[in-house]
Amino acid sequence: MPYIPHTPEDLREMLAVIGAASVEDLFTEIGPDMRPKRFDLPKGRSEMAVVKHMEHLSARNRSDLVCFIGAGVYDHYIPHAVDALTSRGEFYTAYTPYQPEASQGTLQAIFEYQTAVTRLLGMDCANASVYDGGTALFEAIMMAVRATKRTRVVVSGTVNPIYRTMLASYTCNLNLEFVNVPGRGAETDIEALKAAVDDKTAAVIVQNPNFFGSIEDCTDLFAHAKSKKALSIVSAYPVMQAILKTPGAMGADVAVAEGQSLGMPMSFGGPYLGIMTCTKEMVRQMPGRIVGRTKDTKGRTGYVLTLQAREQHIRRQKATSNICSNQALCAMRALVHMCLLGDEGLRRTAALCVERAHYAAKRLTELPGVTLLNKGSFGNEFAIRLPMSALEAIDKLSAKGFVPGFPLGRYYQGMDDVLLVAVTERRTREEIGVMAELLGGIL
Amino acid sequence: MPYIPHTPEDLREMLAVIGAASVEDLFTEIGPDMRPKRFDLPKGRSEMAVVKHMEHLSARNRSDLVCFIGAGVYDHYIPHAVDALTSRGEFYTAYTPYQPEASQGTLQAIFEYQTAVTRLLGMDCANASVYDGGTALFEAIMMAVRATKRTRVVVSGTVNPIYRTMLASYTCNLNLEFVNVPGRGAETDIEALKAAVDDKTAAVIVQNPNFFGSIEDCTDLFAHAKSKKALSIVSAYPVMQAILKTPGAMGADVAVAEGQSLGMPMSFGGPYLGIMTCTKEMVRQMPGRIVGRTKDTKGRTGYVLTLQAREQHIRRQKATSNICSNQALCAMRALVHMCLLGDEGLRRTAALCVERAHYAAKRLTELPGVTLLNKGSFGNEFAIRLPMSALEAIDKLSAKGFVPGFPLGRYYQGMDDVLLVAVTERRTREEIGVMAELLGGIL
Amino acid sequence: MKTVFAKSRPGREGVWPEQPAQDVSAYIDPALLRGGAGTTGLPDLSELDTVRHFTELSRKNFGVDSNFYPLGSCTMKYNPKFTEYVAALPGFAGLHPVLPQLKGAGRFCQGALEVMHESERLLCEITGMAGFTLHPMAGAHGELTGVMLIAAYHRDKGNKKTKIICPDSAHGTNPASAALAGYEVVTIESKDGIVDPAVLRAALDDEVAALMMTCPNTLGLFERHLPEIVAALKEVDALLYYDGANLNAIMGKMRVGDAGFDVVHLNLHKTFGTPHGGGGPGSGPVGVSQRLLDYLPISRVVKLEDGQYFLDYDYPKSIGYVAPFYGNFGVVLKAYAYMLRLGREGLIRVSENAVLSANYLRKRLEDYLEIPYNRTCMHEFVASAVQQAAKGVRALDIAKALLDKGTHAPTIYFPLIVKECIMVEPTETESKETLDRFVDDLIEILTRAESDPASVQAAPTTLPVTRLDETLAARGMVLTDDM
Amino acid sequence: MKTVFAKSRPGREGVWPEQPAQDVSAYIDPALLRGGAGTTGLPDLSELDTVRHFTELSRKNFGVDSNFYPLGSCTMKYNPKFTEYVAALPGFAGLHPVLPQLKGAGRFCQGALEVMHESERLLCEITGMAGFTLHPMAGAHGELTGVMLIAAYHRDKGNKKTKIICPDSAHGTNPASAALAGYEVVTIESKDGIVDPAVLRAALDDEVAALMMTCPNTLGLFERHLPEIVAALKEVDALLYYDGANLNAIMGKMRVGDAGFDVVHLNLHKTFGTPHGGGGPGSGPVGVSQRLLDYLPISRVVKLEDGQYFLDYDYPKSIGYVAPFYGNFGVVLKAYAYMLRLGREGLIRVSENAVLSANYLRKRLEDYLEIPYNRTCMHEFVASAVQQAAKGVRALDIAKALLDKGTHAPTIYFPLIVKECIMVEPTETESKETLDRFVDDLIEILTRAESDPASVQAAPTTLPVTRLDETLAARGMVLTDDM
Repeated sequence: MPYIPHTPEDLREMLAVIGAASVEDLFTEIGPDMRPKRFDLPKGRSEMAVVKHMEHLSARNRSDLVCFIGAGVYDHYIPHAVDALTSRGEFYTAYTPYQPEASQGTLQAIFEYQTAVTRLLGMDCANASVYDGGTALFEAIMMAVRATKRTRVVVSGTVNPIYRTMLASYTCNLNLEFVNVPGRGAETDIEALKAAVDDKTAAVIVQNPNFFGSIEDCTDLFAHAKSKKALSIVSAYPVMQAILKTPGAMGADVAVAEGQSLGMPMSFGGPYLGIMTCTKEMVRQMPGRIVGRTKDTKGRTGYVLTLQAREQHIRRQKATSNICSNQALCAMRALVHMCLLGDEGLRRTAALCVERAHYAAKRLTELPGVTLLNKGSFGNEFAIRLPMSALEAIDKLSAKGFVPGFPLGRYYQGMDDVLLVAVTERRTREEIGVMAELLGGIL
Repeated sequence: MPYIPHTPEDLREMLAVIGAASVEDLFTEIGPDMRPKRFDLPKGRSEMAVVKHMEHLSARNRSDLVCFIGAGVYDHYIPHAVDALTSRGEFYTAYTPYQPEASQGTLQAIFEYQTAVTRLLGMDCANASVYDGGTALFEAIMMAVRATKRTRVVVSGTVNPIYRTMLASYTCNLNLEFVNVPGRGAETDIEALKAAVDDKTAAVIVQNPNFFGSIEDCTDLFAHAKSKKALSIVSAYPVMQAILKTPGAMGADVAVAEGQSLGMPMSFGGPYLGIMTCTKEMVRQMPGRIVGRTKDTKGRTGYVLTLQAREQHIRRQKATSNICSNQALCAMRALVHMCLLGDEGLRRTAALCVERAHYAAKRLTELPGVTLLNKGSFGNEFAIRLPMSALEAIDKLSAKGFVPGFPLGRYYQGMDDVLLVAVTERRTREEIGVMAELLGGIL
Repeated sequence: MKTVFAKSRPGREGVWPEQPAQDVSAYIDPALLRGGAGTTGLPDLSELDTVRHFTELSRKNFGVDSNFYPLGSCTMKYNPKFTEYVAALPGFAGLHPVLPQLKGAGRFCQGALEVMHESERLLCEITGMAGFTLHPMAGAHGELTGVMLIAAYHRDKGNKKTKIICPDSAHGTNPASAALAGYEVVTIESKDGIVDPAVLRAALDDEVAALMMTCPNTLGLFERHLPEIVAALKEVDALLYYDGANLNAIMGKMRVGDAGFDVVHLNLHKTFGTPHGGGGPGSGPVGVSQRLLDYLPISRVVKLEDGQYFLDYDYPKSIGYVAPFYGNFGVVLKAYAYMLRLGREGLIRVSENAVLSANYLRKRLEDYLEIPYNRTCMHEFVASAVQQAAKGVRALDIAKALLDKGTHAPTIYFPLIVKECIMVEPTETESKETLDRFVDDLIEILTRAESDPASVQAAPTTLPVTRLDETLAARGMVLTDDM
Repeated sequence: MKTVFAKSRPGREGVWPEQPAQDVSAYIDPALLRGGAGTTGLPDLSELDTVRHFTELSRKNFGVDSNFYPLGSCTMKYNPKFTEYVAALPGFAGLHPVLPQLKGAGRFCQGALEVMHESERLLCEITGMAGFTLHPMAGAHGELTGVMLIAAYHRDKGNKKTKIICPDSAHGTNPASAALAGYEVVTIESKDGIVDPAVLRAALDDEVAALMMTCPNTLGLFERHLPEIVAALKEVDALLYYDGANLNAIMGKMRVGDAGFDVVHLNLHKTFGTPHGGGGPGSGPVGVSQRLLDYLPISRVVKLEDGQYFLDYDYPKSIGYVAPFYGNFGVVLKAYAYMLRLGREGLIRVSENAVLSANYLRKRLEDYLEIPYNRTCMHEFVASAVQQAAKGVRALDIAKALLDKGTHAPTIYFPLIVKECIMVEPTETESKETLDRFVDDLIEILTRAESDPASVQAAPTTLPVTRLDETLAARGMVLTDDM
């Protein structure tokens, strides 16, 4: 059998040592009444046959469409050195670094990852990752609930609606109260959020850039929250964060992000990367693994998992979270990605996306009947109202190889004619031009 | 600039140490009259832009055709672990192992490669590789010329015609006499070869399986050559060699092979692998690098380049060859490939190819007017005569996504209607069936 | 070794995209920006700097590719290389997850939807469950999802349930997941290493929502009383949860669905050969029996009569979204390819050989280490260094000494119910030669624990660092390069 | 460490294809077969065995990805990772090389033909040559091809030429290539490190076919008398050959075609960033001036007016085939991508910074090592350990001591004309920090060579082996595991 090295001779020798007559003898504890009713699986196949099958399935997906969809997942370019480095066997076939002396590679990398994301988000501390941007937001809320001992959570309607749906699922047994504050068009209603934050509020949650792509300053809102002893939570977009005022600078207590844009392929939804950062005051509320720097017996610098008293394998039901496996290799991908681009590379990527997006917005709003929803600044994503159904526009253009955006009507009432358009550095001016022409042709 | 780390500050500091005012000062020895007349190259582009361009060019090649072409280059399956292991940076970014203590990985791997290919071909010694199967054959002839001090070389017409053309190019300044002994149909004319080998002959050269796919035993021929003090050289096909009587067993003095079938992609002609093996008596005539086992100062086993007195960096114009860079990483690929398949895996691959080829021969010769040229045993390749031009048949079938074989008329007079069909384990019975049906449809 | 930030040098060019025509302040209100060069704090490195840094880091790590890794409960088996290629195929890696949500655009991802559908079908067949969701992104995430399903079931039936029972041998994630979903956790003691029906019955009442079990359990022992346990739970309408961490022991020998489990999570990165990645990503699909089908998370992939696949969101009783899309699809891909490669016979052999290897190690070591439950084990077993600890060499010391032999240490101090615990799981992919070398190494260490305990206590000495001070780390709390 | 054969265990399953229905003897005369299981002598290993074996071997190697590698004459620069991806693209890696030979089938590989055509065009522009062939598969293979072109030129003109001149500083491949093509080799002495026109004239006569030069030469010195050399050769209708090993020094500063060279080989794996692979594969394209165009090997790629590419074999004066197809196409791909990435400015900066770094090292080391030709060097320079050798520490010892510092040694004992030679080529991709560390390490070693010479002579001590006995290897001649 593939991957199983025991030869018939090995088998005999091993059974002899065990004192068993056959392998089946080792399974006698599983009584006849517990045996499987069936086990009708296909026959095994050669690596070649499986690869051919998977190539066939891969070819049945239209990843070749010129895609202007973002909505939280972005088609950024990933330098090939990311794969080359993170695919080194010593990294990706390792377990969680429970034996630190044999895992300094993983541990130092996570420490560096923690440093990189705290700098990017302007926060003090980070954990080694959670699953994705949505569960990161859930964990952030639980941090606030634990820290404030309050149960009321104020959420802006301009936070990614997928995440808001996840929050509802996760908390339905937990007696939390969610207050949803709808946006005004493409903008977060900061005044309404302020009004909603009272002294029973555990946290206020915003996203920047918000789901419509608008960029906003929440400094006042967060100051207001602080005055109510509520915590401020931001959901961020790491690539845009390279140029934007940080959650830390706005006064956020917890900043989370979907890290997919930092070197993860879109991969039909995962694996992605839940980035989680907070102020120093909040660190003991943070779930998941955290790496700290220390010394060995000879005084040399080394790294270990630390503050483990928060974790489930120590605290069990009293842990800050149940998380065990996280997205460590994705965190390493993000770190390698950030190192390869560097400060200039990531800032330039963000700026290029913004420039191309503004070109796209210009071209599209020149079309008759097309208007921009965003009133203030936006980054690489924006919302336009069409003189037709957004779904129908997508359907027609995709037949020509273009997906012009995401139909906001899926999540927002009264927005069936609104298209959310995202532009990354991978989309050329030519592609933008063709897309605008195609759209113009069907209006 | 990408890949160049010097910052403007580095530049200043370094120039200061050198005592130069500018970088241009370092090039003053290149006088104005030696400066370039022009240097009109395109502007540099981002990695993303270059990758996109190369993906575009890649897509303009029809590597998706169902291909029954062999003719010396075979579409065998390559386990993905070959790439994963040989792409480890310590292997592929190393130089020739001139500092053995820092290169035991490369050196032990070459030693193991030498062991593997000598076993496969039934020979005593191997070098670390030459460029490809054709230059291997040229080097084998030069070995025979040096060893026998004779200049007459007898070559079967059933040896790969591309290699025979290469030999003609390489030796046109060398006063060698080539005697070409045409085959009889798809078979090597062993009796005619025997008759041609006289006591002025340096070497006789055959290929097994020959270019038409026929499998032959040259034991008698080689014994005859030995009696004339001529050397016997075989050009082999490594995958088929897993099941065939070895050149060594037939009495060959030098056995060479194109190693592409052992884990190299077809890659439009290269890089491939020239496998070169010989008897112990011939080893000092062998060109190229050879690794030997030795001890370190503590008595531990280690590996070094050895017998370097044959090589150009020591012997200069008196070396056995001019070869310096070889195909080391390809040799490592071949070794890893052979290890992954193992004895059973490679034999089974060969047997599967043979079985599928015989199925193809059966299906094709059932078509009206199609006859098999091979009279005796053949392996995974065979020649059929069509009732039409082979080139035309290829042209018509390729429009439907199938290339049914190689047109032998390109190299052999009177064979414009002969198709050389190769079948590897990657071709399914279904594909063979469709190809036969398509061919039947145009006859 | 310096951090990558200490290697930074402003202005050094990395993988930079082209320069935009205008500064970003031409497009965005400067008050919303963070400023110019250097403000991200990210390092400036040449590509070679980055490559060398991470190549060097990798060489400071043990992994399955380089070292035997008998870490109990973690199933550190060989991860086939070809599945990495499969997951990187452009039709999978380059696929935007909202594509199927566009009108009629399920047609743009039929291949991916087939992978999900077929993976669910295979997992159902392996476990005997009625349905699966692939959305949970790790084992513990699967547990949480499973407990949410249990809660939904009881809520829907009008049951008032507030407690979940976990045996004392349970993984820490079990009680943590139960608590995170709002349940009170009741811990019951194992007897002779397994759950005792009488002890269970004593803890059972109408408020118990479920029992969470691992089988074989974390001692590597099969839960022999399963039929009685199933019966006892039925009496109070409590559900039985299966922690799939140890599925590697029983494939083809028992199907948890047939045996009476209601909810199951699997760890694809354990049983199905996907790499652990130094801590993730994993994938924790959850399977349910017929009566829980309606509560599965949305979306669910459905195959139509014409052979087309589509995503269905119309399940009013569903617990909703547990993941933004369809889970760690890239991990599922690898597991799917692994299942196709091994097939029926292969998966049975996986479990047979995993169990064979564990028992072989157990027998070979029984004269050297105390084995608290020294009977036929499943895919792993638990030894104890109590005798050695009495003389000053603890399980931790033995673990560190093994590192010096080039072997990753077994799990130590878990499960908590065995003192000086050493939990060994060899997996089916390790050869007898490797197992024998492990035994020889361990015997040498145990011998030295008698003759020269200080040398064992001083381990490791051959790695980039010697033993690290965890107390200093927790006290100093240096969590970034800026602290 | 055991060889992979010693790890073999019959019957262990590797990557096996499906079992054929019948034994091969059903198809092939058994007398032509070698027999059954085990007869190939190849090892039987599990996939994990193989992965561990080669992972462990890799860790016993220095490479550019892991170590500074200032090996003179070898241009061990960083090899961009993305070019590996480019070469592995299915449209390139999966392309059968005879496809363009089928009727009208140039249409099946337009992308590949464009890569070849454009690569030739770029190399022509970089060197100022009139035409290029990509067929030679390494530098020495390019030399042989170049000498064959020279022979064809003279033969065609009716010149009777029997000799080729090589300076004493030439790479060993130059005289070996000339000899392999049937020429007598005449060696001339360098003066002040470079070719002296007077010495050359003394060796020149009507029988001289060509002079083979490296410029800058192997001492890293620019051949200042090039114009006089060109003139002298012209007088006897001898051609001037350029060994491209050192092209990395002069891109954008000199074009060898403009300077009067007739034939040029380049080492794509040196100047254009493709990996050296532990000894290959390389690629050694050959460029020629107008008067040699007709002799280039066939096939040649031609662009038609409609923009289509095809392979032309119709060159009656061609020297014929030097490779079975079109050379090491996979290597050319990487070099092509590299050239597009860097562009005009990038390639100029490559040479400028390579020269800058070499001069920086030369100046920083001049107080510690003798520099025989201590003037502005190009991309490399030659130092000498004669002073140290006089006290018992040879260049070899210094080289081995550098290995202990984690730096690959420079080239030693080449060129032969400098005693105790140490030839240093840092390349443009190494940072100042790396260069400074190299200087510090070397100073420490040289200091120790005075204070504690035995410690230097005992190096290396930190690698998997200490110094290896080359005499024993040559005497014992154990060349396979069967000897």
